[in-house]
Amino acid sequence: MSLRPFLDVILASLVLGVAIFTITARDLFAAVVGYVAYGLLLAFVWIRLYAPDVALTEAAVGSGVTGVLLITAGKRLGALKDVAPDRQPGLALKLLTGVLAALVASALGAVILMLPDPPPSLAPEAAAAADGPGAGLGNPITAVLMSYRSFDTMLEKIVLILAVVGVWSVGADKAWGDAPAPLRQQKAYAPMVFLAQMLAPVGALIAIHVFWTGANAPGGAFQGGALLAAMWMLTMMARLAQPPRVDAQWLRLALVAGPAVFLISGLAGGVVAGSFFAYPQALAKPIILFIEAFMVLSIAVALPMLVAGPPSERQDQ
Amino acid sequence: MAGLATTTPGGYLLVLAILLPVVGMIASFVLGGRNAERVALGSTPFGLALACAIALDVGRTGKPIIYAVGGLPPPLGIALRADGISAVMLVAAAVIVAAAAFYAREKFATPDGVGESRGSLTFWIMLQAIWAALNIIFVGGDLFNLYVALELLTFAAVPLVCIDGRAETIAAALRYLLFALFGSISYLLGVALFYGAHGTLDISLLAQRVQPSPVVWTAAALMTCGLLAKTALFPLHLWLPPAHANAPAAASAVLSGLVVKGSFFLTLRLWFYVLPALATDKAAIVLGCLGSAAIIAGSIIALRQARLKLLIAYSTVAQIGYLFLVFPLAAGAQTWSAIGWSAGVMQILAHAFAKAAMFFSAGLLAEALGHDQIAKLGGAARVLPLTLLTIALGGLSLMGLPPSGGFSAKWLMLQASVASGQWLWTLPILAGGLLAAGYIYRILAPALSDDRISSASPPKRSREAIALALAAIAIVLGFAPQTFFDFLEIGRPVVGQP
Amino acid sequence: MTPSVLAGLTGAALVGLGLYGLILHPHPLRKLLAFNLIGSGVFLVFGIVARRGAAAGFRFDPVPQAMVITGIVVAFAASAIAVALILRLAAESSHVTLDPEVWSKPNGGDTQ
Amino acid sequence: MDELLLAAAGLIVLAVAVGLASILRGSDVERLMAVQLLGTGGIGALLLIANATNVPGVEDVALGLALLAALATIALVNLLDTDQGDVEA
Amino acid sequence: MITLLDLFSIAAIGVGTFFFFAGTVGLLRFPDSLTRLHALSKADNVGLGLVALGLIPRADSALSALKLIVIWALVMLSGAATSQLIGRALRRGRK
Repeated sequence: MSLRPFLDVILASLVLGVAIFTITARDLFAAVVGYVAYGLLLAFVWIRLYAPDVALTEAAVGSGVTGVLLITAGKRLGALKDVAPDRQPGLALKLLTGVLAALVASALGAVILMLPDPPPSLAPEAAAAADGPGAGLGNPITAVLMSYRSFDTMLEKIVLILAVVGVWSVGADKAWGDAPAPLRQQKAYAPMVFLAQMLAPVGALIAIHVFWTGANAPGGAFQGGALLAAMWMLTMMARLAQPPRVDAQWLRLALVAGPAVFLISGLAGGVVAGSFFAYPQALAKPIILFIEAFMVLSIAVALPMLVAGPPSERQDQ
Repeated sequence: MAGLATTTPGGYLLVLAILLPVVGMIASFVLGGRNAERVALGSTPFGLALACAIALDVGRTGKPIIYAVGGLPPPLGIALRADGISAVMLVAAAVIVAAAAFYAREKFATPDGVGESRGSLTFWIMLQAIWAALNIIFVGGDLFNLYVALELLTFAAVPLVCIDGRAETIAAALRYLLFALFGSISYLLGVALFYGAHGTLDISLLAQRVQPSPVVWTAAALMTCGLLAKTALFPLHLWLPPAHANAPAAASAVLSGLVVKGSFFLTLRLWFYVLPALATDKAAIVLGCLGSAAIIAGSIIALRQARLKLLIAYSTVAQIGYLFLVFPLAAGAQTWSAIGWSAGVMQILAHAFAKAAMFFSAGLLAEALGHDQIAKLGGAARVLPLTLLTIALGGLSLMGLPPSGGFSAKWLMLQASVASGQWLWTLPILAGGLLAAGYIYRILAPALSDDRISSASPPKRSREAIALALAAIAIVLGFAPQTFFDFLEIGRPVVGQP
Repeated sequence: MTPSVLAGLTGAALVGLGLYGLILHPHPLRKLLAFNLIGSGVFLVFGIVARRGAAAGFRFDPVPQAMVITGIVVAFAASAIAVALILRLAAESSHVTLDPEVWSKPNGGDTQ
Repeated sequence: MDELLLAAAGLIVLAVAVGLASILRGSDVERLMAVQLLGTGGIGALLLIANATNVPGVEDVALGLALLAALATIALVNLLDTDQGDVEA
Repeated sequence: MITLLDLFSIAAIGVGTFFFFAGTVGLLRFPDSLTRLHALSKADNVGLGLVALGLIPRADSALSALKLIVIWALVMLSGAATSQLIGRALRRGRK
């Protein structure tokens, strides 16, 4: 008899339990803690689905960076406890919404149970193409992201730049060009500084490793970039670094480096390899790694800038 | 069906049409300051030329243009496809974006004395991003790729709503964002189910594979629901009026004229391209009913608005309603479905041009008079005759009076409903026309009165001319020849011969 | 019950749970949290689709997994824009609410 | 052997679950401990599960989790600091 | 066939699991936050260390084994620092 079903049931109930806690928590702080814990727990579920790449992404972005984003937002709102809600929902509304949500969930659950058997899959195609355009990439997910569906990936990086502009655009007119507000206003505690000093270099090393192995093993540009971003945010929270000015030329260049290199090589593919976003067979792997290296840079810069928020006028004490 | 996924000779044009605004956006961001404006303005003629080249190619070959990105055909790769309606929409988007760009030069020029300003940089980048997203939506052949494009569209549109930073515009933008995100996630869930059911997300492959099953129906319902929230179909329209009315005029024109059409376009793709093989009558009737409700409710609320821009925004809610009549009127493969199809596309185009013209004019009025209260428009026609002429022409098309694109659209809709025996749809069509006449009259009547008002700053002639030109296009569409309607049929799947 | 079915049902439950929070919480930051729960539920559905698609020596279908990675990034970008708007709204006005009644004052958006 | 590893993982997850249930109901600072508990216990269980079910590359996921748990804790400590006037406009 | 190394793994992981349990019992039974923090950080760090140690013989490569040690070191390091921060927050009287 296998223990797996028990383990899965415990995991699923733990995830759902923490999710319920997050939704029903009285105050914002508790909800955010619950959400961070929830994100870490989801990584387990993804491991059980044989998806370590997703597990790492979910942990880094879904839990880590999104968690810091929400925490920073809560801090800036100065609202550890919820701002007095204008209107608490009444019991009737709660019940009605509950019924609606339950209906949606059970309908969706039923549909999921009805997914066809045998399931359709592109795994055979991906396997057959493994020595084609994804040549030399042992990690099929990297092959999908960087070769078969590279158009999606390129657009997703454009989305990130656009989000950065969108976030900056919410700032005040007279603050334009300045830096976003620091992630921590007052002096950091010694243990915090110590931790950031120790962890950041090690973390950066791990991030680069994750990017590098991503060609053949779980990992890749996005996960590496996200970990690097996390380390930069760590140093900002310990006040070892400050967010850069939004009109800094290096910042703009770093933000667009990934998509720009992607675009240029995509266009070059039209000339050299016969199709836009195609790679010459023999050079596919080095070109992909080259593009990915710039994407790591862009992601590592974009995520912290999205967390840091719009430029704000200097108010250093 | 091997031909579905192989690149056709003109295919590279599709990639270029998408990448031009993407490159422009990146360049604007890096170069910053006044260069952002230069890049955006400079790229519009090229974009327009590309769109026209695509339309010519589609018209010449009579077949859709296809491009398999990376040389990898679906299901593993992503395909781009431009058929008749894609080509028409590409051209319309290029014209309106170009018009908005030249119209906006005055307001969004980087002010003297600063290297870069928040509003200007945001506007020029977002305008190009909207253009890029729309072009992907019009030619995208993969449902997940289209999801990314939808998100790109949302993230570009939301900051435009609150570009002036007043609290109520921020609230409007936030509400818009939440509706749009709900729409995206609902769409994405549908995408997951489609993949789970049929193992591909390519539109033409799916069309061959779909079988009626609870999974497919749920997926279609989820995607439709998400797209309706983004298209602001009644009763999911609540976000639209404050968002469109509070944005600067150049942005409102793009938002109302084009952005909501993006998600509507995908609804068309879903029902007519992915699911034509399914019996979709009931779903079509539901969509038609929602559309009818939108026509009536939107028009009545528009009648009661005190502000010009809000009135125009509620008129958008009503005119979106007309679009959804296309689902019952173009269903199936009867002779009348082609008429219904033409009517739907004509309504998209006529509304896009007329509404953009009206928002431009409303912006000129507000700048000249310092307010946009309808009650205080008395005598505006003396001060701004061209602008009022533009509103009148745009209004003509919205009401559906001949000769105009709006008239053609509504006339064809009436024909299709009578020919198909679904004569009940004629009621909302006609009622909507009468109500539109009412709210347009509410603007024109005081404006044409004898009151004397003075204008603080008369607008530039060139900006009035841009608005007038768009209104004129809305009118000229009414003279579209049969070849134009034949063009719209290119690549439309017909039941039984996908 | 296989792990993929269980994960799928968990995903469905998360969507329902998030929907509940999205509708009921008045605070936009809490709405955003709920929205992220829905998002992860949807990603789990992709996850089970990928897991079910194990074939040809792969223990999963790589295509949906890659889509989840793209989706997570896009969802984060959405959260960041929403947070920026919420914070600006809080700075500009006393009420952090989307309640339309508060914002639809007559002449509320008069152009100045 | 794999089953033994899974059993150990199950027990650890159970211990974490019970611990979470207890401290999530506590004060704000205790809730911080929840993240720490999940960080350590979670990584342990993750390594065991992955080893037993042959998922490659999980060490990297665990490394990432270790970094992120630290990041999350610092961010939350930061958030709790508002009582010293560390509020931004 | 159970080898000596397997026995070592089983023993280390078993004791590690025990420590995780001890930590949780401490969380449940100890009277105040500071002592609970104490129980949590000590027991968990030892628990994870032993689990990692037990998995080393089963690692695919030397690099994997090294990573297991690095994971433990990272958790210890951040545990030590964050415990201090949490303790400080506790002392400053936020309940």
